[in-house]
Amino acid sequence: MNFDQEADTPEQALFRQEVREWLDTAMAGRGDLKWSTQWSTRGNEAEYAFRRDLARKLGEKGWMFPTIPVEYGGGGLDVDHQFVLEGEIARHDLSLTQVFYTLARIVVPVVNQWGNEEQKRRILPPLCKGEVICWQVMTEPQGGSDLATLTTVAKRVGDEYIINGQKVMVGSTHYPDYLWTIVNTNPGGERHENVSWIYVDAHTPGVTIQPLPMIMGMKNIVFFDDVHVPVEDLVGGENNGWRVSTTHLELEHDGGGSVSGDPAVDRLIEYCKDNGDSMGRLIDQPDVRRILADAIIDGHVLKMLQTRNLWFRLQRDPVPYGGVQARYLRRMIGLSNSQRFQQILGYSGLLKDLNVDEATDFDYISRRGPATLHGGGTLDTDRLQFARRLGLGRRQRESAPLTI
Amino acid sequence: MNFDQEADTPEQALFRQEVREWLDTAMAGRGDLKWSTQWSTRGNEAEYAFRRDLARKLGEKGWMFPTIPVEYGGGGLDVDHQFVLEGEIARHDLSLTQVFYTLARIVVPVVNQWGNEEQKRRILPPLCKGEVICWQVMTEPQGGSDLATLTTVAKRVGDEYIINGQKVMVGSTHYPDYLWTIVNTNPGGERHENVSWIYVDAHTPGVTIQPLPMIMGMKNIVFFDDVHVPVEDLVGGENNGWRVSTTHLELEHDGGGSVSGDPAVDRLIEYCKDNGDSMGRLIDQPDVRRILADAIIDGHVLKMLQTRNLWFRLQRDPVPYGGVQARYLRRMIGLSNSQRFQQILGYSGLLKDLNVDEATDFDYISRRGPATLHGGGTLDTDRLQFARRLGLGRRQRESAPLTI
Amino acid sequence: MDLRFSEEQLILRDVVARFVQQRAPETEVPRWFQANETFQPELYRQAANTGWIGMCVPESLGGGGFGTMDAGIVFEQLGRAPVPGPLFASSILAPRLLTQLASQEQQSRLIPPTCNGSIVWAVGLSDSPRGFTENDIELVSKDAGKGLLLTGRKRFVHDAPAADRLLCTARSAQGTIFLAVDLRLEGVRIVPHEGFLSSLYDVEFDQVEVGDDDVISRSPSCWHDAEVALEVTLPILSAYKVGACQRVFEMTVEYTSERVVFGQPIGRFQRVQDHVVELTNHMDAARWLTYEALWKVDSGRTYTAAVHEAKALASEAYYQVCNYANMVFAGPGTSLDHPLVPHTVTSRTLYQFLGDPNYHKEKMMDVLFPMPSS
Amino acid sequence: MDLRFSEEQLILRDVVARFVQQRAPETEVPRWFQANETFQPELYRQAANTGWIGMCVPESLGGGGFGTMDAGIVFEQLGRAPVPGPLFASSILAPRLLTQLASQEQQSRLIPPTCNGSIVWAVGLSDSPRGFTENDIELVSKDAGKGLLLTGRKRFVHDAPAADRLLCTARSAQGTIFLAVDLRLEGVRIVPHEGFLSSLYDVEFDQVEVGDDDVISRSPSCWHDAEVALEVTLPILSAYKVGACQRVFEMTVEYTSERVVFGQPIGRFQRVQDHVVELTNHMDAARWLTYEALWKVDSGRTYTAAVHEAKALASEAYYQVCNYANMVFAGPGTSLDHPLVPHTVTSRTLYQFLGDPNYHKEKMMDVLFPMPSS
Repeated sequence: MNFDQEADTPEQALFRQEVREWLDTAMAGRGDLKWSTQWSTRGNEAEYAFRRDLARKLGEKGWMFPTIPVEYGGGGLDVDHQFVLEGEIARHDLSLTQVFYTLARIVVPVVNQWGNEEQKRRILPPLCKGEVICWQVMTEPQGGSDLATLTTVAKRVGDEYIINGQKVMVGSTHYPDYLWTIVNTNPGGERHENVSWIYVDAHTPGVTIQPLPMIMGMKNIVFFDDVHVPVEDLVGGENNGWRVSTTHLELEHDGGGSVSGDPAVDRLIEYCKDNGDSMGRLIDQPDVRRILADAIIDGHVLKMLQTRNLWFRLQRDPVPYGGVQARYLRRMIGLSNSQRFQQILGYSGLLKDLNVDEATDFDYISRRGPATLHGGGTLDTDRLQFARRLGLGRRQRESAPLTI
Repeated sequence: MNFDQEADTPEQALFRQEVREWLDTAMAGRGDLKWSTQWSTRGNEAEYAFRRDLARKLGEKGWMFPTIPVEYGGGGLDVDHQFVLEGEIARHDLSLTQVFYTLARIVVPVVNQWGNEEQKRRILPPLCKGEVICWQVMTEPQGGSDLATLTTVAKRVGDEYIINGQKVMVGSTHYPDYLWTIVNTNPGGERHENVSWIYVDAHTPGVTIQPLPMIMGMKNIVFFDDVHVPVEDLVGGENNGWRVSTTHLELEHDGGGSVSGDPAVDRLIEYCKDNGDSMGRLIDQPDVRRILADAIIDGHVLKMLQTRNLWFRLQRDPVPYGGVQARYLRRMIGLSNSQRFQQILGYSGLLKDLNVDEATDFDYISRRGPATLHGGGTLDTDRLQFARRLGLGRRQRESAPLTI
Repeated sequence: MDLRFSEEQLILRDVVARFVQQRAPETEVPRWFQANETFQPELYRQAANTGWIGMCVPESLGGGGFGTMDAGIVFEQLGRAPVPGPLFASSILAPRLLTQLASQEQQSRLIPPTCNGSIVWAVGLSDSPRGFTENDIELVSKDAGKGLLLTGRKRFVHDAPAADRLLCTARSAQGTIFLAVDLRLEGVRIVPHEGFLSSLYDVEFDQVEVGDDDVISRSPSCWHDAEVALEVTLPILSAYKVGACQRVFEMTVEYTSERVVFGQPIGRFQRVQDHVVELTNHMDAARWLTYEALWKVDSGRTYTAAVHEAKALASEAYYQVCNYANMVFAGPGTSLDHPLVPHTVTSRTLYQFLGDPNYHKEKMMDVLFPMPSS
Repeated sequence: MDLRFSEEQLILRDVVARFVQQRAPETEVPRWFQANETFQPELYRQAANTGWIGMCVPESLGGGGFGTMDAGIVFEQLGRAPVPGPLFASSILAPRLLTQLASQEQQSRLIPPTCNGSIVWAVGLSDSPRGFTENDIELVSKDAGKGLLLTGRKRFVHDAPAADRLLCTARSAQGTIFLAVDLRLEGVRIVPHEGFLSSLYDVEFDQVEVGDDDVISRSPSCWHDAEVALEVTLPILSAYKVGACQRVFEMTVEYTSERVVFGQPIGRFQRVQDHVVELTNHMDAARWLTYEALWKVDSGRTYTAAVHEAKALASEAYYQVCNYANMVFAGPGTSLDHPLVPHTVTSRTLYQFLGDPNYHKEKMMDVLFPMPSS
């Protein structure tokens, strides 16, 4: 075994040097991004502008989606390059596939796998190059964890689908160029055999977006009222959407893996070194050390399991339950950490204001606890999926779909 | 509200004085019993002899089952007396209904409720007077949590039932006089409509008892090979056993309530006051205090909820989910405490030997953690029952059967 | 033993319950929290008219002369909404501290108008974000002519903009003192905190002059005396949290029957059941230890360990009850117009108020097993 | 990066796995534990013959010259049974301490016979039941003529009756010393502990005379040196626990498919699934942090924080994995002839061995964030 992420082949070493230098230049002066995870719904416009610009620059070099063929907007590189890129951007506490908040990280591999040649050439390049924002638009009010009960209907009329329905709790503060959505294309059909994925221009008449404030930040409701979409934008075949979903959900359920850690814990450590009270520096107080130790260990575990997921995925040998395990742990650790951070910081752990105790982003940790218990399924469906992948009570364990 | 257990009516006060004096005499010199909970399977014969004797004396006065009519061997007293008796014996860290290990605590109320007059007059007195040991004999190897899948069959032939089958994980080191068992009286019948309770003389030919060592101590396997039992010993009606079970299970699932606490935590506190290491007395060490606080609070909560259960039961207004809540918490706290005790005591928390660190009984706390996760159902069935009593996802919440 | 409320207490409970339903309906409360309008003057006035402000104050000082258990009953119902604002500070906390620390003259001057609602209080004791300690007080008081000059800040003061006066600590050359400062004085600035919290403020003092008559105590033991005085208020605050847990429990149980997924009410799923089971256990633990602590105070029992225990448990319960409810409600429960959100936010904010669970557990242990040095 | 074992390591793993299946089958191991026959001399002899005793010892001293990761692979497989007895003490612990503390002469005299299996070791360092501390050593050594006189006891020594020699600490006038005492000397008494534990003993010394050549170290820093020397052994012990977790995981998953209740394999019930989910998470956390720690040792990285972290996590994981397995197996899993029982007992016993999880977390924090005073 070798846990050294930088144990490079000569070719990788050269590439790493190139990437590192490029990133050092691109990220110069933006050390503050280090502490700014999960900012997507927080509306920091200056930061957003920087990130979009960074994404465009990365996309131009083919580094946003290194293994996607050049003709689809990717880098045409191999997994060795991808691994280097993942590691190098993680050094800046960013994640390659979520440089800015767009669902391209999921949509690109799915379209690459299930789209036809025309769709790949048309849809993928702007996504790969970071030029457009795409929202994932799945959840319906009655649906929740039960994705298959779709009531948003796309009716085929001539060369178009006409979409009517409503999706909730989607997107962020930054409005989309495209909507990647799943619809019912055969209301009378069998469950799981009546759904399809469709890539909708968000500016099509009939699309209305209404803000929906939630504790983790701004989400939205998307209404479809007689939205006409060309049939060419249906991806993966009519009524074949449930099979397409396996690729989609594997990626949404953290099956992609990553080598980035949780900068929030690092931030907490820095804070505890720099701040104190009448009992001394926080970092020297026994109860702080005890609670912090658990946060550090959990963070280390999560990072290791996510790294494992990434590495084995790139070997095309994914850990069957790896993605959903990481996702479940990420949420449970998020919930634990929201309390741990408060136990260590007290009231300051609830604060947002940059000028108060320099505790920026800590309130987000606190919000994130309850706020990440849903989204793409609940804790309960995570564990359901986990059990299927372990094969509990079944003849056969469900395998992980290849996503690369 | 009044939480004072000794806020007596004048009549209660007189009775309390009588009971207290009687118990002080009966318990004289046996302060050691205070630390000796859950001893039933441990084979301390001197202690067992004392307890049996105490039970006979209590039974003679009608104090083992105070509210059972005198003609059935009880005290013919009312719930006010029972409450006094519960409280007084709890002062010695014993529990009225389990002075010695017999399932009379469950069997007596069930027979009192479901038995006919003849059965009550015959079966109850020796149980109420502590003269006989009765084991509860329910679990079958294939059954586990699924009690209704009984394969022990009682076939009626003339005036007798002939029983064949096997029960596991029952009893203790002290062999029984009677077996209180549930059998299948109609193998072809509908599930839940084919079972019956029967009170079997343990010395009947065909009954074989084989020891089954388990981590919490000695349990047994009971084999029934053509055991002939008179039809008069079937209690509650043929094939009516599932309804009888509601009363039985309510009591087995801690629905009875009690006012006794967990002497093990008191014992731990004493130990921490009296012992130490190079860091000082255990009780003065911050990590010990932190862990101990949680054990104390959990113990207090459990005691309060059990007291609540007892008090409302005696008011004939039982808390629907109260019994199973106490039982579930008792088990989960037992599991937590097994680790807490070890965290505080280290290796000493695993020891049995009286002469080593005077840590008698601590190994039992440690065994009890995993060992009490089953027996009369698992944690999982506890929570199932809890949910039914809360009415989750149902039109109607299941009510608690009256047990007094 | 009697584990039921008395007839009078049941009537009191029902009156408050109706008040809460009418004046703080679940359709409205989330909006108050979103708009940061957590002080509702009209609701406060009505509560004062009904006699709930200063209800535990002796009748001779304009109060209701109610028992601690009665106050617990009232606050349990208020917690259901949760009714936000300075009711606890004005009704319970300030009168209690004043009757323990202030002079007779000050009590006569300040307490009756508190009870009739014409003085609304905020309270600022410890300035530590994380502890409840005397050593971290940030407000500094200097002698100046006939009065005092205040500089610095009181931190994490609940509902400060709603208050007329701030009952607070300051550091002086002689040690900790207690003051009752008029918040409309020049140099006082109220700065809101933003975050995942409800109605928290810093109160900044820039060379604020106050008169000697606003000094509530200069006693060398005043911090300690205040700590002791606070003890009886803790289970009332715990009762508020118990009521909150109860309401979250009810809405969650209801949802498990209404909400259908995969063709079944979600209450049929074992995982959903388990969330509710743990929620219920936290609620009942907090409930019964709180009731017992209230009873201990009223019945003259030794209560110090019990009130700290109840406070620790109720704070933890409210926090975890909201977590489990969030697991059941998932997405919808995090939409800002959902009635769970005010509870989730309040459970976090009150987790710290007057000391967090770890602080109160330590206090409990210090009472039960004093350290050799203390 | 490469998260797979090498070809050679896979072969080593399979050889040990076969050995464990044949020599410590699950049908036998529970009986060993019941009968307290946790030392299996024949199994030990075979392990020695195969070269696993002292496998990390340099070849010049009769060892195998294997890496730490290799030792982890061997012990991971041994943990599956779990193979009990003094393999870890003799194979890893004693040689490691001797190579760090003992003189060249002592090393040449003691280590080669250890590697070929003719000296079996027990190790007794701290005598505290709950800590891993130098200050609680109970064995007292006094100078006597040409040697030492030992009085007192070494506490909680694993597998003492199986051993020929005890590598242990004692208190002397000059401070802590390390000894290698022949356990067959007159005055030595081995006293078994009874309880929920496996193979624990006190070794009592009544005026036992030992020669100077049995003194391994009198260095004033010997305790500290030993602590440092122990670091590389911790992830090997952790690997043993990881293997144990893996086997418990496998038997539990298998049982969820075989066992039918209410007409279904229990693995279809959400509650049963959740027990296995948590079990798996504990196992994988322990596994990957252990592998990383082993790699850090072998690859010359800074490893101190990592080995303490892995030890804390693996001990906790083994404990909790057994708890979750008990929830799934319920009654049958507590019958003394069930293969889960040796694991449950071992998880408790090893929880303490060389320091419990809280101790190792503190050590980790002390390395990462040294206290100002230290």
